Amino acid sequence: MPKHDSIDPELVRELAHLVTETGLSEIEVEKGDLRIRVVRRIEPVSVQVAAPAPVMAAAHAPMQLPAALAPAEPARTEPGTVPSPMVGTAYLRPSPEAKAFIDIGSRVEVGDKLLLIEAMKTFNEIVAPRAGTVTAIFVEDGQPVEFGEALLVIA
Amino acid sequence: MPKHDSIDPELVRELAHLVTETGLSEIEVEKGDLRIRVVRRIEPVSVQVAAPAPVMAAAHAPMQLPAALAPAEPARTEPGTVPSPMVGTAYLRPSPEAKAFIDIGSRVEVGDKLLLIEAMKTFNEIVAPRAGTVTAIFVEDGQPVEFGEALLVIA
Amino acid sequence: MFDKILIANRGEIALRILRAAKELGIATVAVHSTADADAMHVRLADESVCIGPPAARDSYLNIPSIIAACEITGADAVHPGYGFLSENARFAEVLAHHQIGFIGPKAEHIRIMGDKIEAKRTALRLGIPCVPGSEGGVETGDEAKRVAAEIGYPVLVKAASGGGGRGMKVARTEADLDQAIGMARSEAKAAFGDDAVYLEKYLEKPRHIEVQVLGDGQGGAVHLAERDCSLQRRHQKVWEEGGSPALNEAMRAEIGGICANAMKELGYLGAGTVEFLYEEGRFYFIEMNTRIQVEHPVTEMITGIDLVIEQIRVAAGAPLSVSQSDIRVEGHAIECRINAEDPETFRPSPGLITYYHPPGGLGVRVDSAAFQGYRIPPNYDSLIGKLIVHGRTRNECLMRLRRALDEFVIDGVDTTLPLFRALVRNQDVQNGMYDIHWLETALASGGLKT
Amino acid sequence: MFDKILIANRGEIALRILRAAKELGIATVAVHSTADADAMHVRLADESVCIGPPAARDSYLNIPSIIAACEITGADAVHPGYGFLSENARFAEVLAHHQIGFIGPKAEHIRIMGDKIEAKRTALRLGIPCVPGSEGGVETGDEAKRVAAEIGYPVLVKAASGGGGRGMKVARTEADLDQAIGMARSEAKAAFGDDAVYLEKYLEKPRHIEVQVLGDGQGGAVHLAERDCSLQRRHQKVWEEGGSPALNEAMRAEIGGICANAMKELGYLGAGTVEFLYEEGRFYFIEMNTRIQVEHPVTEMITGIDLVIEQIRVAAGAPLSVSQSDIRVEGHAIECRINAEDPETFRPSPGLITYYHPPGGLGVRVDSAAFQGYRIPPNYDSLIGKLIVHGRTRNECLMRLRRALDEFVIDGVDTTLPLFRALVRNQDVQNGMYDIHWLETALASGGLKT
Repeated sequence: MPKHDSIDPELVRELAHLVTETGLSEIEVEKGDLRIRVVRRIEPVSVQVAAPAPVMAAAHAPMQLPAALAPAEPARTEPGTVPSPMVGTAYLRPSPEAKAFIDIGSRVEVGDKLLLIEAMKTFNEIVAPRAGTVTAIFVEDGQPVEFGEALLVIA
Repeated sequence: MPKHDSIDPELVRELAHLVTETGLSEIEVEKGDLRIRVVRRIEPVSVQVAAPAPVMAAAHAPMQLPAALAPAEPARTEPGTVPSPMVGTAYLRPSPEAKAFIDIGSRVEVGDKLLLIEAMKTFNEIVAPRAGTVTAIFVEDGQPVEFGEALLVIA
Repeated sequence: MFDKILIANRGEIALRILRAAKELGIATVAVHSTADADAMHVRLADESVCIGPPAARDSYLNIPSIIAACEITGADAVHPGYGFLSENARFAEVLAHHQIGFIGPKAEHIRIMGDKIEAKRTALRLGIPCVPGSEGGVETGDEAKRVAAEIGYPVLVKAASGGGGRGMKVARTEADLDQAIGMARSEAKAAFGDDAVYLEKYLEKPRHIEVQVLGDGQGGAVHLAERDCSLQRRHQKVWEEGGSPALNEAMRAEIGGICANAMKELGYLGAGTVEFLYEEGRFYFIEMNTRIQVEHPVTEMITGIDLVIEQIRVAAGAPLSVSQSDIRVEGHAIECRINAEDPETFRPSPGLITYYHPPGGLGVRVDSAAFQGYRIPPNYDSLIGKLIVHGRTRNECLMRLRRALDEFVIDGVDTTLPLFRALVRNQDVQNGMYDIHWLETALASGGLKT
Repeated sequence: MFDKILIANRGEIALRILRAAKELGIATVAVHSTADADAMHVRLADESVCIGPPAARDSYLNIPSIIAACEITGADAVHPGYGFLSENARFAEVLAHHQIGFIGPKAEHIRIMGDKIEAKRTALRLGIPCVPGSEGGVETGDEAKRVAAEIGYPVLVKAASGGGGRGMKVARTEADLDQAIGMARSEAKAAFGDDAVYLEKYLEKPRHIEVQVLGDGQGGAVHLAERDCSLQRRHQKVWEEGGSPALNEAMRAEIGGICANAMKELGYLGAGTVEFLYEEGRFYFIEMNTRIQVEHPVTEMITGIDLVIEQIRVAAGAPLSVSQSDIRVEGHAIECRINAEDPETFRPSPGLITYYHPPGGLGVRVDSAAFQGYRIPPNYDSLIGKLIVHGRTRNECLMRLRRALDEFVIDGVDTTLPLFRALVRNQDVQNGMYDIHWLETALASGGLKT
């Protein structure tokens, strides 16, 4: 009887390397009830994800242009993600000595302060758009953030 | 019982190279319960319309470049086609008043004269490479021909 | 010199600025809206920052966001390109307040040239020729005749409170003048409740000729000859060339000298363009643009001078790297603005570029942020590239432009390439015989069927 | 002027010639092998004719086929490009016999310069400096010392019947001379059965510098300054620039003047290149190429003169369009030969180009027949494009080249782009401190890891 562990990861790995080695975009094999499909998206072009919020690009090496022409990576989009409404520097606490507004596991209500974003010497309060529990915080204290960058998740 | 290792990676690799070598975008093979599909996404180039035979290009309109960048079409390849072995001007008869060497329906033996091709004031005899019946003549008397251009068909 | 420049723009000019910065060894920061995340200059920049959603007011026009992007990246100067914040004096001031360099003119000069009345007053003071007129209103018929005789017929009678063409009449001879004034007065009275009128010289078939200037804000200023931008559609330049087919060496030197001297006197800093209408040997000031212009490559091709590099240098406090005598006009250059538009209806055609192949070879330059696989967003203007061609003579330039246009392939969207292929083959264009109305007329008459 | 030019070549030079013909308004015929049916110049030509199978001897070198293609298309002139039939005197004669113009030199000059001994004899007669030597063999040790003192140490002792480096010894001082002659004689005797030796000046670290000339065959001839092509690998030029970092204005004018005068005296017709080794302020003639060269764009960029257009004009009987005083060297240009090869092993990499995006902007020229979707055939050389960059100074040119190389994208095949990205960042290259051995040494030492 077919068991899932009868799928040999080595075969999948081999196919995966093959798809890259040969410059293909897709390989599919089927044998009996076993079916393996490996896909590599190559064309910079064909994948037009709706306006991803690119994380700040770390200094592109000048020679990596071909790679640079690949599409920017899609932003984190877990449900409950709170994106940054502005560019600036994120702060997790009201002052260096104070404790953080929130921690992972914090229960927040709509309007609760989550963090501050400083831009042009002004500290802007970012408040909870929904009630729930903070399950992830993506930024560190003092970290620069872009518009649309995922700050945290309220689940 | 089907075993996954009955999928031969070498066969997949061969197909993968085939898809690239042939300029195709997809090959799918199926044999019994084995099915292999390899896909190469080529993009703009992917529209490989079978273009017209590169018979001498009649003055390209300068603005039709996008179309001009489509791949040149394969030459006529009916079985029995006799291609021109040289560039020159084809003549169907030995002299302007004489009758043609062959007509459609003519029965020819190997070595029979089919037509003349003039190049550099020299008339080169083109003879039948095989025996059979002339079923098509693609050139007219006095017509310029390219290397490889289909002259006629001996079926 | 600056260490890191933030490019507060998008499209081909953002790439243009990036190239100049790279050639100076200066690090670059690309700021962009979410619609431009995949843009070429974003990919080529050392760093990039997403500053807002597609709407320009929330991204490319959002001063706080751009300042914040400077702060988080440590950029020490901003190049605003053209459009957007490039002629916003307040932006220049905010940057100064944050100790960030603005690669553009002094705020006061942006402000002066942004105000039509102040600009004309300044131009007159600096000796730049303006459209002659009655200065104030004309009261009597005799006064009108005297003024009209001074400025020369035809004259335009304009309502002092006017606008939108109402209360405007042309008098071609002195015999027409009384009637024209009467009609203008009644129309003005009816429309604006004020029958005051004034006179101005009327230009029937002017060319648009503009002089490129460059100043170091320290009293150094040069001109880099002129560009002829008469081929326009709805006040949008379509085809620009330099030198103008209408000018000779002496005229070029004269108007150029006037502009360079004016900029010296003004203490102008950076690149600028003094725009004129030109008719029958005379120049009439329209306005001055205090920024780099779309058509600046025309000037670069005939002078060999990289205007964006010069902008950066003088903004950093360096004196001009060239003096007037160093600047030699060599040959002729033409620029075609290639828009993603239907070449006949001019309907914008955003979307995916499925094939892109620019022309190459001697004397051919392409400034474009387009590439195969680029999706032109629908949120901004439709300029996707500029083809600039240089030749030793205008004729060589035209022949080269023709062959370059025939090599250019952009598939997937409509472009204005076919319009340029028709223009380069047009007799009037070949003869340089056109004015600012020529293109609209030719298009309306169907004479440029692509 | 010609009405229709047949382009008897392929690849980037075929496209280059096509561009020149189009700019002159001359119709074009592309001839091609079956392997090149999809080539860009074939698609852009007014007419095309397939002349044979991939093997060059059956197509691009097949004179009867090319003449037949002229006959059936009515072409009245042939441009041979470089390589293939470009320096084949018989081809020029066959064309003349068929009343078809040959866009190249007179057959006699091709023949003279194709024969090494005849070429050197002619060069000497025309006053072009050659490698000094003993003319004939040296018999005695005293004679050798006298000759060596005349030409200066180090000297090379060469077997009269020699070849392949055997029977060749270097004497660095007079003290070494006897021993060097002795060893050379024994080696020569053993290898060729002839112990006759002669002396020649030995160049240890020469540069390869060549002078571009242009003649109208009517006594008019000019030089267009020099190119430095010292960066070579296996005698293949890799990077060419003009002017040479080793020459100054006076040296340029002097060697250029010598070449131009020689061409005047010879009555040379068309474009040509006089190649020299250069060491310590002196030039030594190597050979003359009687055709357009791969690296001709370097000269076009610094002079603004279209060499292929000039070739066509003078072949059609026109006098030169420029005199020596019209030719001004402006700025600096560098060409990189981009080959479809592994940038470290130089193994050819034919195949499908899956993405192609050339750089653009001011001062950047790309001469390439490549495009996305082009399949590089395995039958010919691996040159797929040339990137030529111009700047007002060598430094501006280097910075521009660096940014242009970083923008260039060719995917699907290996290319030598990474090698150039390493070269433009190399200190010796930046300083212009290199000779003809530099690149091989740098590659061998791993100092150019891409």
